[in-house]
Amino acid sequence: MNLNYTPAQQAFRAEVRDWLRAHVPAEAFASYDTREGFEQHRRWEATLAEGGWSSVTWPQELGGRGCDLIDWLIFEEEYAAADAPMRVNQNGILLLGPTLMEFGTPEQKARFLPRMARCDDMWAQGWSEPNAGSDMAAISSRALRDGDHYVLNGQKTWSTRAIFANWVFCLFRSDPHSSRHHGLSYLLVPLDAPGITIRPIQALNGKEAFAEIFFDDVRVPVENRLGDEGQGWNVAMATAGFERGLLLRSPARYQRTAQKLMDLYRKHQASADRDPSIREAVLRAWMGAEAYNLASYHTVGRVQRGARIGAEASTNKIFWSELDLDMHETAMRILGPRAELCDDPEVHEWLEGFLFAQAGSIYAGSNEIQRNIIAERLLGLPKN
Amino acid sequence: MNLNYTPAQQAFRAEVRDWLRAHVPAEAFASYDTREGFEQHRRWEATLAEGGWSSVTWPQELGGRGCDLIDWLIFEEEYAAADAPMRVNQNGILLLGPTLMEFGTPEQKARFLPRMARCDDMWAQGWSEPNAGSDMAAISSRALRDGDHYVLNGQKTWSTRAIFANWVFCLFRSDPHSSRHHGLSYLLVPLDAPGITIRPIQALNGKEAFAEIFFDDVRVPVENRLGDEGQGWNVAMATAGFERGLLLRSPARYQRTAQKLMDLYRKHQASADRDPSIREAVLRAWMGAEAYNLASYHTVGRVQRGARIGAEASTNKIFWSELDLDMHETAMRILGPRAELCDDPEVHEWLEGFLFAQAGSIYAGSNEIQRNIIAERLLGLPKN
Amino acid sequence: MDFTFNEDQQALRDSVSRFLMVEAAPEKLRDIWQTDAGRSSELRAKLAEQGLTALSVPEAHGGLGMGDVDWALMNQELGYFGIPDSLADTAYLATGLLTALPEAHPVRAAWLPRIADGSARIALGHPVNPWVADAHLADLLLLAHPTEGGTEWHALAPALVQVTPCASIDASRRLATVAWAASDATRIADAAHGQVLADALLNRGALNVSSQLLGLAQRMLDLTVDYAAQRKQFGKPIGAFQAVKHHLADVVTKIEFAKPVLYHAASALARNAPDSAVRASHAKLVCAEAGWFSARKGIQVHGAMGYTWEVDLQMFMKRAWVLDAAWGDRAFHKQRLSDALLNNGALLGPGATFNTLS
Amino acid sequence: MDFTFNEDQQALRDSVSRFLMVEAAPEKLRDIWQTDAGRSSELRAKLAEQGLTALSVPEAHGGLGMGDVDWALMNQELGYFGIPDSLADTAYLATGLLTALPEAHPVRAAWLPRIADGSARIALGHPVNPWVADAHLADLLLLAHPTEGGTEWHALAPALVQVTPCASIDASRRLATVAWAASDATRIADAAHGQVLADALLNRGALNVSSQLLGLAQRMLDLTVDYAAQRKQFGKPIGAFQAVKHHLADVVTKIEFAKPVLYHAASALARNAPDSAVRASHAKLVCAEAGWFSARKGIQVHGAMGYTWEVDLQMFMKRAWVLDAAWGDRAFHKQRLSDALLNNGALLGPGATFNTLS
Repeated sequence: MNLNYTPAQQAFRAEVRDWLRAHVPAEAFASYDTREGFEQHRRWEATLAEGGWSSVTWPQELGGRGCDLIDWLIFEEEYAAADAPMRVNQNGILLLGPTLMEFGTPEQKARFLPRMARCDDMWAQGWSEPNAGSDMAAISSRALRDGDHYVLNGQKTWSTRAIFANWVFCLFRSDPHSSRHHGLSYLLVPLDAPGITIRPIQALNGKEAFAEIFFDDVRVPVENRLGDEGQGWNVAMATAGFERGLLLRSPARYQRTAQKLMDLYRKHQASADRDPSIREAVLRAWMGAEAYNLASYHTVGRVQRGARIGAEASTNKIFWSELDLDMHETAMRILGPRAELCDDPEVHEWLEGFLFAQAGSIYAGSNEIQRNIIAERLLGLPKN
Repeated sequence: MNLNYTPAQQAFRAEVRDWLRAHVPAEAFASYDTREGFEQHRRWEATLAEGGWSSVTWPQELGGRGCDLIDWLIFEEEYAAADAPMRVNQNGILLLGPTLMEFGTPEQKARFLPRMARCDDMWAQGWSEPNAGSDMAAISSRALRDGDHYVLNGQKTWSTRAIFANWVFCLFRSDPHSSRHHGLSYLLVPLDAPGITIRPIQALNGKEAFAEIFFDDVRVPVENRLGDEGQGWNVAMATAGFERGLLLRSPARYQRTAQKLMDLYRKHQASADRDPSIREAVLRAWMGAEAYNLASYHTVGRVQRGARIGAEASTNKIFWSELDLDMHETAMRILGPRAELCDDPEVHEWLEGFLFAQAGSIYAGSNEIQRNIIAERLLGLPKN
Repeated sequence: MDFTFNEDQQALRDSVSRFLMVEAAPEKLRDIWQTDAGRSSELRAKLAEQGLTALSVPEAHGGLGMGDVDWALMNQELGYFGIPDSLADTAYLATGLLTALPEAHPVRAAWLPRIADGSARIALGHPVNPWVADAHLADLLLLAHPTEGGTEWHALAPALVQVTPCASIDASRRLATVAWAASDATRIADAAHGQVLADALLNRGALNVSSQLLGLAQRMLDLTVDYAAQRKQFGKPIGAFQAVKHHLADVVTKIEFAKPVLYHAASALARNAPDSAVRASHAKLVCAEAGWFSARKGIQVHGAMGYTWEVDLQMFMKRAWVLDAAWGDRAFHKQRLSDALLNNGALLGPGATFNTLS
Repeated sequence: MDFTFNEDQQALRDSVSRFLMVEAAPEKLRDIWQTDAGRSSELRAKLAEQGLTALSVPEAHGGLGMGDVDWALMNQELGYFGIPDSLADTAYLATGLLTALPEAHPVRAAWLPRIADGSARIALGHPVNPWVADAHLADLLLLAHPTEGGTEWHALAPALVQVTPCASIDASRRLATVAWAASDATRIADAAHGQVLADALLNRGALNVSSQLLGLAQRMLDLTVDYAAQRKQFGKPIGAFQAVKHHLADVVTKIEFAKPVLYHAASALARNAPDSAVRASHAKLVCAEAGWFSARKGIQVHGAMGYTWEVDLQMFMKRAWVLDAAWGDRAFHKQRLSDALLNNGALLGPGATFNTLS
């Protein structure tokens, strides 16, 4: 155990900080769930890519910096401290990217990864279906092999920002006689392919944050399949646990929220202290964010020593989603009767965050599913 | 809605208060889980019976006062406010008594009820078995008919204070070919019958609060059966819900605890306020106890207008058991490092109450079972 | 001592419920809320026809003369069906304020009949709220004017005020800040009497939203139970999973133990009992918690569907979130409760609930 | 930057665990705890043989020279196996205090070797605790003497003190109040230096029980998982019911997110970092919560069995309950945390954890 950053790590931090100071836009962007805001965010991603910051853990030859995970944590800390914009291509960079690196052919890597790093392509995820949510193995969208193509039919849903993306990675049932997690294939599909219809879904905040994607005899070439035919589930799962457990939600983001919450509390302390649970909640916010950060450093250290992350990823998911909800609820309480006023400048960000936090315990595997996983895989309790 | 007590109710309250003031012992008794303490409590029950207070809702001819449920609430309020001793024959008076009144033959009523009201008999309950806890329908102790007797074999457990009682009411499987809640019979068994062995169970506090009862060819006459043969489940359930929902835990008891908790908080406020969650918890204690009291008055009113209590009894069980636990945990927090000192006079009662509160979410149907009942019976959610 | 509702009260509630089930279906509300005004004069007219605007107007002025306890039931229905603020603000809160003016007061005499017949909308500006609800369509505004000696009340015609809207996350809300000038001509209650009115209005406002919050909690529960019974995953309805059952059972318990607290507080207010304020705060806290909790469990059980605009849950969820802090946020009510309990031992202990020991 | 343990540390922990599994089985502990003294010199000798008493004694005095971070691991094992206070109090806390005396100090030189070889039990009287643990068998008592200028420390032989036992709900505890007189002859640290010692001891004491609480939380979880896997109701193991699964999954999460907080606090203490106190308080709060929560879920899943003396759960549960308030109760640590966070912005925000921004 050595809790000092090396000189190289300190230098890296300084480099990140300097670059961000010079480049982070002074004005907040519009919501990335609007066309205008999405474009702003996409341009910011391109700026990041030009600076070489879009995917710091990727190998240099693919547009990254080959950073280790400690550097990744440092980058995220500086990024959050600088209040830099939210990232809009994380589905590509965090989920598809590493999967491509592990399972992709050389041609696939060359074709997709550099464009992804530069944000030339924006990726949507296509796993959920109307009847395959928590029970993802119930996927029924089909990919029938027709020579050197697959013909896709079916429907995907909850595809984040799909109306703005140009590619989607999906699981399809390629063996029509299969069931559950067998016989699925992992396919990369251009969203402008004939036969695709995208229908936006309005989220709580009224914005079109998600979409349904309908596939009607969509043809994609076999070379768009990632991994072997029928092995899609394993391909999807191989990285899902690790990503979900570690990279999906960097701790710095929660530390930043906790810090802002403490600021908000101090600003309104006299009125907030009329409710003793607020002070308690503010302390818990700090404790939770610190704990999540420490757990991440601990996990990163173990991974760098060769450990694999298993079902612990599920404790992570529960922890950050509940922390996020608790912090935003606390902010609402501090803001009191003003909390509903969406155009109030002090309120706006908290209110949007509060709405977004509602979904945290649902997406990326509901917290009920995560608790099942912990009980069955970590504790060995019987499935039924 | 009329929230004034009638002159008669006010007079009744004054009568209760005066009698208690004259009779409640000045010195606290020993624990009723000790031989000495049990005797003290039994004598107190006899004193209550002499005063006509042992079972105020029972008909006068059976030793009660024929009080309605509002009077019962008033009696309980005065009883709790006077810090009168805990009741040790409630299994008889609250559970078996009303069941006897509903299902007993005239002979059974005459034989058992007056003795119960006078505390000549102390009753234990014998429903749980080692493999029939939450799943009570898994009862396997058998009562085989042999002419005008039943021959009992098997084992009951978690029988509260059975080592001090002289009778037990039990469910036995009288039809050996039956399963689940069919084929059970409700039997009244003297604990000095040949073939009975009672083995005490030490509780958390080291006291022998429970016992196992072993039946080895115990013979009881058929006239000790309550209700029809094979109908024991219905007999047991008919009153269980109502009792559990209303009479088992009178709200006054929790109001008294909340009041004492507020006193404790005020006494130690300077140190307690270092932890903001304590003040919050003290407010919640008062709110919870008041809510439970109001809910009881509301339910009593509905019952007096002819309503039957159904699965709402389960919300009651959850509410008082969690309230009790929360209040005692809060007291522990206020007492801080002294909370572990069992002989400290300020600590003793809170610590014993804290231990007892641990069991509240388990006995009388675990809170998990209660939540299932609410979801399935009140909300109509599917069983499986 | 009878802490129940009589059959008439229950029958009235049932009939209002049946009426709103048809007339205030979510798809109708969505249409209304999307208009600029956010209100439908047609729906208001139907509500008036049902007598809802006349409920607590004194009989002498054409009303039904009902009181706080009846409103505790009725408002649960308004909450359940998501009826916007203007109705209860006018027919319950403003009516309460006007009725407390001297009988001969011209404003009282002029407006109570118009409330009863449904032809007036009245907006209220109370210091506990940083905004005024439904000021934009108000025919009359009753506005508090805090002074050193207490809170005066003034009645203003719309022409005398300047209304600046502020957007709420809840699409049913039409909030605004109101600029206006107090004058002798507009004053309807001086500081001394006005403070009494302000205090009563605050408690009534708190109960008003408390009962709506309970109705909202119940609505979200019902929507969620329906969803859980229909939505299948892993080969069975998700409502068959114990985790879902227990989420929803906990919502039931929260609602069931908030109800009697609300009824008792309403009765205390109606009787002008000395503990009205603390009882109102208790009711507001538990009803707000029931609403908030039902929202949380509702969206969790709805899964991603609950996060959409399309599913009705969001309409009621947002209303539950915002009413949580209306007419005194949790901090306000906790402080009142805390002060009362620490200073008034008569509120504590067995027998204290109905004040027999005080 | 490497926030992990090395293989040696893990191997040592594993070997201690294997040793205690045999030597500190619950039935043995029950026998020991039921004796008057509550301690077994035989078990102590075995622990010393394993090197546990020598862990943090400097190598110059026959010890292994380990520190707070190692103890954060080791103490989890002591907690897991319910080893009474005397061992860690002597080998960790008293050792830390004595080691901080000037090297030439005769008490330091006399007692460190005896701690290392297992022949001494040392009891500690710190102002944060209203009692002294294991005073009755102590060969030496190190007692704080608060003065206006700070906290002096005194070393007393058993003959110089009067020990009055006080019973704890936890049968492993032997607590007492200790009457004694401070004199020049007994003083080992004056007020100025002594205050530094007292502050460090408080943080170390808090970490000492924090890590034991984590071990206890894990033990109760393990016992409960075993029970849930074996106990059948409704035709299947109760551990197959989702409600039970989710209870226990939540325990896992609490434990897993308390561990790194503990390790970080131990490292801060070892480095004498300026934020040692706030980190220790953070650790104490989350470890106490993990212990308390594991106890609650443990007894709930054990059902009535968990309420019995016979089932081992109670041994660990009571220890978790009482250590919750030892070496600073939650109020104490929350206050420290709160003061620090409100006054020291450097503790807040991304990058602050390892103090790079300060």
